[in-house]
Amino acid sequence: MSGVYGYFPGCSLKGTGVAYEESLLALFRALHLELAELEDWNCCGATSYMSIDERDAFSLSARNLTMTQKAGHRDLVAPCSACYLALRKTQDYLERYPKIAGGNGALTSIRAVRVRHPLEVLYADVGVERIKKAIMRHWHGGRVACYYGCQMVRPYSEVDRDCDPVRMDELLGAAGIPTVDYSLKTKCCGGSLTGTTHDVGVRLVYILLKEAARKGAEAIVTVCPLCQYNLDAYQHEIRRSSGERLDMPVLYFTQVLGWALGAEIESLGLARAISGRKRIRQWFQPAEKEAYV
Amino acid sequence: MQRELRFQREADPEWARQVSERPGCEELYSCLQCGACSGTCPLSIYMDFTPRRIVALVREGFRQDALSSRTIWLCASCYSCAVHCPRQIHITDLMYSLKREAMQTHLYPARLPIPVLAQEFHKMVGRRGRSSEFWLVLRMALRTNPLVLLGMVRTGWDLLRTGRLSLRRERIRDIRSLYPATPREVA
Amino acid sequence: MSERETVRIGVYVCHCGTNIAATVDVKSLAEYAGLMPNVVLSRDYKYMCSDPGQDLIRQDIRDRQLNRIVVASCSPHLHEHTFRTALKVGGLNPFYFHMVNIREQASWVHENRVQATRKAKDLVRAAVQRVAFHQPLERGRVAIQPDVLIVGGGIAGIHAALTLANAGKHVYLVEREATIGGHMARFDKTFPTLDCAACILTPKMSAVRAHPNITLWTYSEVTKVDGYVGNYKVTVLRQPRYVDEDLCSGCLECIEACVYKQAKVPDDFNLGLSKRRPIYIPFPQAVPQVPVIDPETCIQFKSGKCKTTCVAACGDRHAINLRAEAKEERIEVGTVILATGFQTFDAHRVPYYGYGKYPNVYTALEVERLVNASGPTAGEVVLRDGGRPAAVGIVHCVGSRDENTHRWCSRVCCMYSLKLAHLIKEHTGAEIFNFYIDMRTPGKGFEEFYQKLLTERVHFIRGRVAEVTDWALDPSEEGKLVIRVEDTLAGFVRRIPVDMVVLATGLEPRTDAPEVRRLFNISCASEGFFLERHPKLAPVNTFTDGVFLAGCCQGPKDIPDTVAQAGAAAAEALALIDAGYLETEPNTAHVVEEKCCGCKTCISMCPYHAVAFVDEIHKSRVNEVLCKGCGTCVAACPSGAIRQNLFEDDEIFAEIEGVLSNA
Amino acid sequence: MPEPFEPKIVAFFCNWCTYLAADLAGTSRIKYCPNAEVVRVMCSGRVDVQFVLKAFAKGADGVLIGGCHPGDCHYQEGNYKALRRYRLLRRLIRQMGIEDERLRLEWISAAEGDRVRAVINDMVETLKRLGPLQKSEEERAHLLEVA
Repeated sequence: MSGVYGYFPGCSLKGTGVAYEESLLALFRALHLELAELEDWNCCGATSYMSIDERDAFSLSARNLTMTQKAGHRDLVAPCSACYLALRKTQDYLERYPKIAGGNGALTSIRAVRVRHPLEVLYADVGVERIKKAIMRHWHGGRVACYYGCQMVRPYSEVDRDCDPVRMDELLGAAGIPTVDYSLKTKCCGGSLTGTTHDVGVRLVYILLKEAARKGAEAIVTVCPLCQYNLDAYQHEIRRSSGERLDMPVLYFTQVLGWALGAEIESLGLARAISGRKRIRQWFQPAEKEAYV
Repeated sequence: MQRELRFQREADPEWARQVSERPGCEELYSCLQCGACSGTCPLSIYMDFTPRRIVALVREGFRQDALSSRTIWLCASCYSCAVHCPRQIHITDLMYSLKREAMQTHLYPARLPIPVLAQEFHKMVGRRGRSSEFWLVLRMALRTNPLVLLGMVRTGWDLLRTGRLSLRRERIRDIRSLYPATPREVA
Repeated sequence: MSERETVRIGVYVCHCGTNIAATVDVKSLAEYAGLMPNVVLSRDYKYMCSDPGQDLIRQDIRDRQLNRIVVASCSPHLHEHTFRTALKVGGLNPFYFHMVNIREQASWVHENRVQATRKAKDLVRAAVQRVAFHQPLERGRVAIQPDVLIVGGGIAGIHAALTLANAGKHVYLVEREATIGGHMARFDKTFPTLDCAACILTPKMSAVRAHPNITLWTYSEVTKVDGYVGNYKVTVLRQPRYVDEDLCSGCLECIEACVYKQAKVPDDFNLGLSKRRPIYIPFPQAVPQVPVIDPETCIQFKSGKCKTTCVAACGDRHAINLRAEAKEERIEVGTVILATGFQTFDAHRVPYYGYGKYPNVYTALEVERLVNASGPTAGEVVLRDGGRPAAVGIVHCVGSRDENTHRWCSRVCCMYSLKLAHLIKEHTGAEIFNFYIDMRTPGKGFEEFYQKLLTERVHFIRGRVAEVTDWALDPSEEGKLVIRVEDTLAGFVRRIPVDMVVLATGLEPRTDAPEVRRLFNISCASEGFFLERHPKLAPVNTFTDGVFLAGCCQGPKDIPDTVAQAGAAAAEALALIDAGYLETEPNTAHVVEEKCCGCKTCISMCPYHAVAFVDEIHKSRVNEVLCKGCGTCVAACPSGAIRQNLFEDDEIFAEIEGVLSNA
Repeated sequence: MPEPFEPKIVAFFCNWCTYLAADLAGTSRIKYCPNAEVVRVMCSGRVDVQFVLKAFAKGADGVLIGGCHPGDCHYQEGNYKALRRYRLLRRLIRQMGIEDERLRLEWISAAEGDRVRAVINDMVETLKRLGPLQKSEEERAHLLEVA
């Protein structure tokens, strides 16, 4: 293992998901893993692009994969589930369906690059045992619901099992963070529907939040910037329409693990949360109250 | 009252055959109509046809019905149907392929913001290589219903104050290398 | 000698209706064959295997003095025997024959008529060239030892054993578990008649035990099989049950006397729904009525510090022997019936149905035990917390008809689901929902039973259940299991809260089927069930002579079909035994002594020790009784001194040249 | 216009596994290239070195040997003998200037009808790429001599 991972942030991690990037970098630093951002990367195409043009959509990811190979990286870490899937699917489909490339040599599958999600990097390359040993802070927050979303586990069950994934629960468990049995852990958050067919999107978000609360979770931990955004940003609207005050913090797994592994609190982007800010402040106390183990 | 009858001449089995040759749709004809896709779909309850019925429509060649449905646009690509399908039909891919065709043939439902977002996204990424969330949402709202922007004020403010709303318009340096497969003029 | 007479070949091209004729131009094939050297006559005919087809061959042999026959039709595995018999009846040595497979290996696998016809011509040409070299051969005979081995003591093995034993044959019935009875012993009622499984099964079990012609070995497994049809040498390993079957009187006092006052060990027979002691009897009607001690949990075996109250309770019968050891039995049998059964699909493999996660999700087999009067709850259908279900969902096709698990339909689940629906409703009055993809009720009385259930107001919802979960979207769903499904007939998605979910798990081959298959030298089909010789015409035979199949080891089936198949397997065995001998293929090897240089290469080639070195003449010799006709020694002989009947070098060379001499 | 090259394959299939698999492909109506012609032998262990050389000498572009999977041989270990002979044969034909891809040994069980299709189609593709086995009369005679 070279120790250096190619890193594909994707558009969201430079915008609404900036806290994900901050905490991811902090977490990897704490684990002495190096992430090298891909030079001049382009958008993965997400789901929208595929709705317009198939070959172009695959070209987008093919460009990123080619550049990864040229940069000499064996692994490309994509924290956003949509980016992860777009890259992974491009590899798979260009190999399985040569007709997509239509004989164009520029669109060949880049099999040498391994597309990875950081959750899987932590689980496979670092491992639960090493995480356990590297714990620096005792968790004094409440129970959380691990929410895996859709595209990270489906259709490729390579990061984790497709309908009952457990790896985030295991990693958080290793860090001493209690998790609840969350039946909706792989149900869709609605993706971009909150922006297009708003009512439908918010309804999906509401169901996810409500069930997490019903199971006794005091926060939701996510692996994808879009999931985090959807669950975080519309809680005020839910309060207005249903009268239910959820105020549920929606965190990234990199934030809670980064905290447990002793990353600087300021580097985790915790202040960028919209909902549950008070609870976040209580849970992630500044240094003087830290109990090192 | 609306007539609910289909003449066989309205069906286009040749189109169905073509669809079945698209990537991911190969198993189209082996569908059992068991409804596992619709049952597991988080959005089927908002669709005009459940995913199972879309498969039935496509397989029997009812092109117009399938392509003008709201269903294909509501699909959020969560792939739940694809992993549940006992015949391993990649229904998500089928939906994508129908979206593309609906787009090309202008059969998509008017005033539905989802196809508009897709178009704007495609345009933006095509020109700049990256998407910028703020500008994307703005353009979509302006093209569909500018009034929705009012409802977004609160969320926008939340994002702005937490430093999550970037007004920068991102672009990549080497825009020419974006589409080696389909050479084109770059705007 | 055949070299001196003129070779006169007749070629017959079969249409097989349109099976061949649609893809291969049979007319032009027959014409083409007619022009080949030595071919006296060439015909095409609609169905060569029919009586008129065979008559044609017989007449032509007589009228046209044919002395070699080539038939181009289906696979030799199907009709080689038929045509050889026709030759024999026609007065010709049956091995002056070669068959060309232009159906399975040409017309059915190719689409282009020109190419398929060309291939068929090549194959016929090869056969014509080959058959000229054929020699007259005589079949050997092997005597059939009249004893029969039956592996598996479920309803199939029991029925076959009784049939054979009643016909006066001696049967060794080997069962792995401590009792015979198999899956059927776990069932409560049987569909569609609702007669009680125990009432019809246990008398047969007792009859097995009592029958003088049956040697019953439970807790035993076949570990080795040598020999061949008529003369199999079988080793059976009998695990110690630590209670002597001959000395035990079946009083069961030892069980009561066990130092474990509370049963603590999950009871396999009840699928863990109840507990048993380390010394136990699987169920009250078990055969033999002899307890068994499980050394994994017995204190005496674990620590040696038990008061062994069981031994004391047994008293001067001295049936309990804690030092008993496994014993090997060696038997010789002429025929074997495999009735090793099935296992149910492991519901953990479909996690979205919550089995193992939600306590009130059950498999159908578990519910069989719950509704059974002698089951863990004495027939009360209660949930794991003791409550009674008010609504029950039965999910069909779990592990069936699904590319992600098993592709096949398990055939029995629709009917047993109907039966369970009826029984649960009868026992609890609960609201029952059946979720099915297609209802399959094609047996005698099955459809009528379905109709009965419909009028009993059981719900039938057509849709494959997407998930069973505990998340509540509505207050009415709190604390319930929610089944989410598209009601494909109503056309919308439904959420149905229930208290109990029954998973109708399918039938699959046993995990160790591949080992059993190797042991008995038979094949498995792609699903893993044992492969029958022909799906229609030889459904209980295998490709190994003398080994027959009965029951679900060959594929999922219900009890009536299993019993019918067991009877058929017994009849096949009886037919062999009563004939007293089986004619063998003459394709054995023999050494041409003049050519043998005595290098002994062949000796090590033969796994059957059929080739021996004769020191006096310093040459090898093949024992044709032991030779099974693989031809490996023939290919290995460096001086070409070994020949194989029917697969002579000359014959195969002629065939190779034949397929390649395309003009 | 010259006809496109259609390779000719002689396939030696064992009676108990691969021949049955080919029958199964038939009953399952699996379609595959018509270039392979089957010579049935009781066991892949019967396939003599001479058979293979003879086939090449007489104009085969490829030779396929099909046997039971290791451990599954109807005659216990004939397929292992076939494997040993096959390795030798590959070396031998290479020395004689025949690409060793033209000879192939495959384990195909009675259940694997679809594998018959896959193997034959794949081999046809390989042989099309290699082109016809071009041997002078002299070379062919030499092959026969060795055989």
